[in-house]
Amino acid sequence: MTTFADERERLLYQALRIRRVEEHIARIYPSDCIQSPVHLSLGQEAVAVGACAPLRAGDRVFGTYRSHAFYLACGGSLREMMAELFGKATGCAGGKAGSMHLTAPEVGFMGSSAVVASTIPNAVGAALAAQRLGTGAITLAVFGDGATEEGVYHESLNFAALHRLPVLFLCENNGLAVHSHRASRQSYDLMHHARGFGITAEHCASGFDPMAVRALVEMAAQALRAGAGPRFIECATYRYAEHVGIGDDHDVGYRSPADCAAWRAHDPLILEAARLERFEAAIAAEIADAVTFAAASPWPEPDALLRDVA
Amino acid sequence: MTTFADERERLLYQALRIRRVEEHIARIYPSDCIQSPVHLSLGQEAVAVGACAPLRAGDRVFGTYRSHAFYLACGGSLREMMAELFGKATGCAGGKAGSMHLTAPEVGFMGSSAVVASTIPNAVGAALAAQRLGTGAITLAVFGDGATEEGVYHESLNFAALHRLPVLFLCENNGLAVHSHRASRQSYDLMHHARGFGITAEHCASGFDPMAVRALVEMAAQALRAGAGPRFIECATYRYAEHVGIGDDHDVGYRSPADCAAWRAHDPLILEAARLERFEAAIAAEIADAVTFAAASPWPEPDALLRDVA
Amino acid sequence: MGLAYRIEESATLVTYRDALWRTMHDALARDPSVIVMGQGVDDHKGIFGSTTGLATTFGATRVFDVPLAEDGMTGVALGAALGGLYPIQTHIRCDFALLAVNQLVNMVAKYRYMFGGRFRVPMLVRTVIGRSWGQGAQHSQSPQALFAHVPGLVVVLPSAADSITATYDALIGEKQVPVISFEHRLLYDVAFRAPASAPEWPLAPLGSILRRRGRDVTVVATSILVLEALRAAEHLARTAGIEVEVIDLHCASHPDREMILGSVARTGRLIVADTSWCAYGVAAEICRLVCEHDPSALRAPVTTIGMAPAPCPTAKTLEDLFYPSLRRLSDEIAALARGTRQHGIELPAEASMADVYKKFKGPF
Amino acid sequence: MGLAYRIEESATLVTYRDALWRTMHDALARDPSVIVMGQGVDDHKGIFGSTTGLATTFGATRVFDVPLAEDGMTGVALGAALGGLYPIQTHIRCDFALLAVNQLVNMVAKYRYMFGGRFRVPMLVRTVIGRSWGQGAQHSQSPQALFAHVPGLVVVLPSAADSITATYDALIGEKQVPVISFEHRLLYDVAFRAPASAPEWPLAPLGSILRRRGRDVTVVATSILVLEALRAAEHLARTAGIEVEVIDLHCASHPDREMILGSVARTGRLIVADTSWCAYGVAAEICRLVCEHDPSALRAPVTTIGMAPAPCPTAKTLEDLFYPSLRRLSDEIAALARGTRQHGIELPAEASMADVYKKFKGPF
Ligand SMILES: Cc1ncc(C[n+]2csc(CCOP(=O)(O)OP(=O)(O)O)c2C)c(N)n1
Ligand SMILES: Cc1ncc(C[n+]2csc(CCOP(=O)(O)OP(=O)(O)O)c2C)c(N)n1
Ligand SMILES: [Mg+2]
Ligand SMILES: [Mg+2]
Repeated sequence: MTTFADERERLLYQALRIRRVEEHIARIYPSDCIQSPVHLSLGQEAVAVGACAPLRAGDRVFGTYRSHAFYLACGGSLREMMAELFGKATGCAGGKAGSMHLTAPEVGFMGSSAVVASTIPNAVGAALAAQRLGTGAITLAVFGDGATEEGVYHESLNFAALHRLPVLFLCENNGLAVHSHRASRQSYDLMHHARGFGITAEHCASGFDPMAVRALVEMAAQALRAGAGPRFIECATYRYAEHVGIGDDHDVGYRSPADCAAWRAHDPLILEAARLERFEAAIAAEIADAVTFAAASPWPEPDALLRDVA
Repeated sequence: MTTFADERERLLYQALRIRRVEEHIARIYPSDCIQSPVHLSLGQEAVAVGACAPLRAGDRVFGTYRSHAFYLACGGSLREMMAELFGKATGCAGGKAGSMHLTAPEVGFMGSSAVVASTIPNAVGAALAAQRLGTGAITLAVFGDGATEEGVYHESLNFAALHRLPVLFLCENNGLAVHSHRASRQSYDLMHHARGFGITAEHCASGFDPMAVRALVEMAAQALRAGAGPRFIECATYRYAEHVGIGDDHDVGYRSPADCAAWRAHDPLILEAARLERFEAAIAAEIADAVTFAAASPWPEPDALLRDVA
Repeated sequence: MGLAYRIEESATLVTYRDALWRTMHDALARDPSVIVMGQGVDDHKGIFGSTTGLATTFGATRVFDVPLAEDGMTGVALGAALGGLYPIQTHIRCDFALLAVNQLVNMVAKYRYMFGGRFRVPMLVRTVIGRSWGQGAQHSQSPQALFAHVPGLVVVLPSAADSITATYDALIGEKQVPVISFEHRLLYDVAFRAPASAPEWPLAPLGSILRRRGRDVTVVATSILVLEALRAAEHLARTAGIEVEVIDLHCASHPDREMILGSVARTGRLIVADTSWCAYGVAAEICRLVCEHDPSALRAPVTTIGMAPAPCPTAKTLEDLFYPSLRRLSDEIAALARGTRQHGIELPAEASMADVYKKFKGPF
Repeated sequence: MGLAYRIEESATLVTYRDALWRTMHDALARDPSVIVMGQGVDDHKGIFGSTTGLATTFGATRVFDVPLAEDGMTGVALGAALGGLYPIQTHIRCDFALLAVNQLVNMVAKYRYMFGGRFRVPMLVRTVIGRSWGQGAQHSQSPQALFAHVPGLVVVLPSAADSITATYDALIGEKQVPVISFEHRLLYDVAFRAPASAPEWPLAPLGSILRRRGRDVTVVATSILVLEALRAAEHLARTAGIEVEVIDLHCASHPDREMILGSVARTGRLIVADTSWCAYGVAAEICRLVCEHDPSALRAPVTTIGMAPAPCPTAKTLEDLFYPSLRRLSDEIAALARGTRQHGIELPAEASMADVYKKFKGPF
């Protein structure tokens, strides 16, 4: 077992692990061993590890197509994730999900959808179940800034607030939906909008800092467990890679390399690289193991095609 | 031509006319000459006549299944409306629309939908067309309080605000969706919510007063024509009849007769009955004429069944 | 087999509405994880009487009104199902389920498969087909084909009290699959002879149901058209000795192929009568089953009966042309059985279907 | 007739993408009321290259990005159409059109009829069928049947550059009907031999298209499966002398009955190959047309080919089983033509369709 000086180091380690996993995915992607689109969270890892840290057994998380980070932060198996990306029978969904539909219900990661905003009401529903069944569990709805434009977001906030459901709406605001900036898509302020439903909203400007995210989520989780009704947290963050795929697209004109540089200047995984160096070898070994596992795993049997339909 | 002492009297006359039309509909409804559900605006007439008063030729209105009042306030033909309710070929839609889908494009009444909130984005689109084509026209999106719960409302406000479209969102807030009170459906304040999109919002507490509604809409219309972006007006109002149908349902428990009495105590059509008496005969004659017209009109020919499909 | 229908009033009969209310009540009573959610489920009208009083009996946390937000509420139901509840969601018109197609098709239908079988989605979406009178284009549709096209959903159209009881009870008990049901508004007031005991329900809750045996013509029908087919069959048996076999499709997503193909093999003559449009609908699907199996079984072209290929108009005169009728059905069966449109068989005199079934009067 | 396909690279050929870009460009240039709206239409990728640069040429008021709000934006497009614009709306995956089913089915399809013909709804919704690789359950659907079931919508599936040009140009010119189009992602890079002149397009823009004449088997195909059918036909003609007639359905809502029924009457053997599920899909609908007309024309059961009855899995091995393939199509045609599965005809060796068509590599 890896040991950590403190909680911050533990979270940085987790973030680093996610980054290295995704960097490795990018590295092997050209070989076509992963035959599925990948939406990388490079730059956004701290949000996931900070947000999942305060969760307990029984709590649930619903994610998006960009969920490598949350899947791993929840404790999803790296081997099963890699095997899933490879389309193998040993994948977390037996090779039917690919990168966009990761799931690990055994650790509360309930699934992720490639249709933007679609899991938000699902998270609200899971919170309804928890409330009605009195489990004491809370649910995290994770989504991007673009997702808030969908009507179902409005419907979800309203219902959650009406029933004071234990759901935390967590927005990863990277300022972009594919190549569109928020200003060309949104006429509202995210926090002000959420507050309009009577939902307490907080902003985390330093989404690069897992401890900052953790602190806000911890507070919110306490309120949720106390039955105080839904919460909203907006985390500023930054996506280093292109929207989908492994490239860097700072040269195509829709965003500037300067913005990227500014974010990197805050990024603890870069700034504290020396201190984190001691974890690198173990992480690399773990990744190598997962890739080996995935590569060596069998393809799904043909009869899986019609299994679990209805 | 009827002449009026002033604009207020003109509007009261219009409201009275609408009321008498709907009362007549209620009277003849049991005979089954109208074979279509009717959602009466009894009690809500002042909103329609006040809101339509400042409109000009070329402006457009999109309504709901509860649109007798707006159809008539826009200047839609009473004969064609009655014939439409009777399912006759001379109806405003040739007998294909019934009460829920009234239309009179010749006076800017663009249509009405039985699917709650569905015409709201249509109104925004018509405003987009007016803006892009530079017609100077404005568009009214009319909807009830319940409609604001639908996701498409959120999407419509956002898009209209983003593009500063000349659309007025006009909410007839009767506090009810069928038998549900707002508190059991909405966690937000309507005006505060609209303002969250940067939309100027006004409230009209005296929705029984056509001049009050008129004044707010007039102001909003000026701003819209000046290109100041969309506006929102919430008009408090009260529905006297049951949600659908001709009955009064104050006895079934979901609302109290006292509320109704309170509203009636403000209703100028009741308070000023004596003064408005002089219009009654002409209105009655006009209604009788429309009913005669409708009754005497032919049914649609069978070949209308497959006409105008696509 | 041949569970009989009676359109009459009697205390010993069970109405469609009563069957609905009973299944809702019993599910709530039996299983604490069951919730009923929908616009107006807790009001005095209670979804045409099918949920009346249940909020009082079982409490507002289990039977509750929802905002106007069909897509969101379907997503909530799915999430609740994943979280351990059994949600029953209602739409007072099935047309409103069209606002929830994203959740139903992209999420509910796929949640189990897409995640490699790691989840189950036990839920029931109850929707009402809106024919009564003057409902118009948006309150009259019957979109079973849209949902049955998509693997992962179970699509049922109960035609009678017995099919509601058997299907809903079994499904809500089993809790494994997402079901969307299309209940017909005009059936709510119809009283059906109750099966004397449970074992009289002879079939799997998701199969098709052989409602009447006959050697001359096979009619595969859905929803209220099952009743119309049975009425036509009785008329034609009585007046012309034509024996019609009536198959109640019941489960549009999982039709009983053997039953249908076996019947067509025997009669050689097929009519499909569905509550929706024929194109890409039940009519098309049944033709596919026959064509893939053995089209030579058909001794004549198939007759398909459904809504006219247009949106629904409101005028009564057009509406009566728009919807299939007993008269039209009888005429088509007679023509197919006799091999000529000049069959000379007297047709049942009838007013429109709405008049026949509508005990209620007035708006909805 | 028989406009030939070539899957090759050459400057004299027209790609599907180029045809799309050209129709978009020309529509904007020709008619100031045309607008193009959709997520990403103005970005550097421009809907897989079909709108690239148009925002610069025609300005941001005519070609613009929209928020993520499919239902709302469809409603906006409808309103804009009523207000005098001709909106072209894009969805980079047709699966996202499922969020707009309310506007498309309840409003767009009905606006003209429901108001007695007092409005027209001139608009085009362009959507992309998402097969490439590992797209999974929600980026791989092909819901033409859902929309073709509903009267009032025109549903097209262009299989080639010529069908895009003819259809889009004519529709955007005529401006009368709401159209939803399903473009296939894998076709974007395919180059088609351009018709030498306009008159070579022999058919109504909404008809079906006879792509190849043949006496032995009729294949009715949609979208990319038209190309697969043509490849299979060439292979079988060359290796076994089997002559396949290939009908490009093109317009799912308005199939050319005469063409299809005439062909089946001649060949007596029918295969339907569609990009979606067979149940309640194109396969079913074509069977309906035949069954209603003259099932005795069929000398053998119909073969239907489509997606496996499941959501789409991502693993390549499963995906290749999930989608119809050239090999499977060839095998089925051969079996039908020879009347036995042991037809002994050599099948084309092939990698999966994605490999064949995919010049692009990587994510989408
Ligand atoms: C309903 C829907 N519309 C459009 C898309 C295409 N799309 C995929 S990701 C995306 C951007 C979403 O942005 P955001 O929610 O901010 O998430 P991010 O990618 O930035 O993490 C879009 C438009 C989709 N997948 N689903
Ligand atoms: C999308 C949709 N959901 C539900 C309904 C059923 N329904 C008809 S009217 C209505 C209430 C609407 O309330 P509101 O918008 O306040 O308008 P009001 O009837 O009070 O004028 C409902 C729920 C519908 N027609 N459409
Ligand atoms: Mg974003
Ligand atoms: Mg209201």
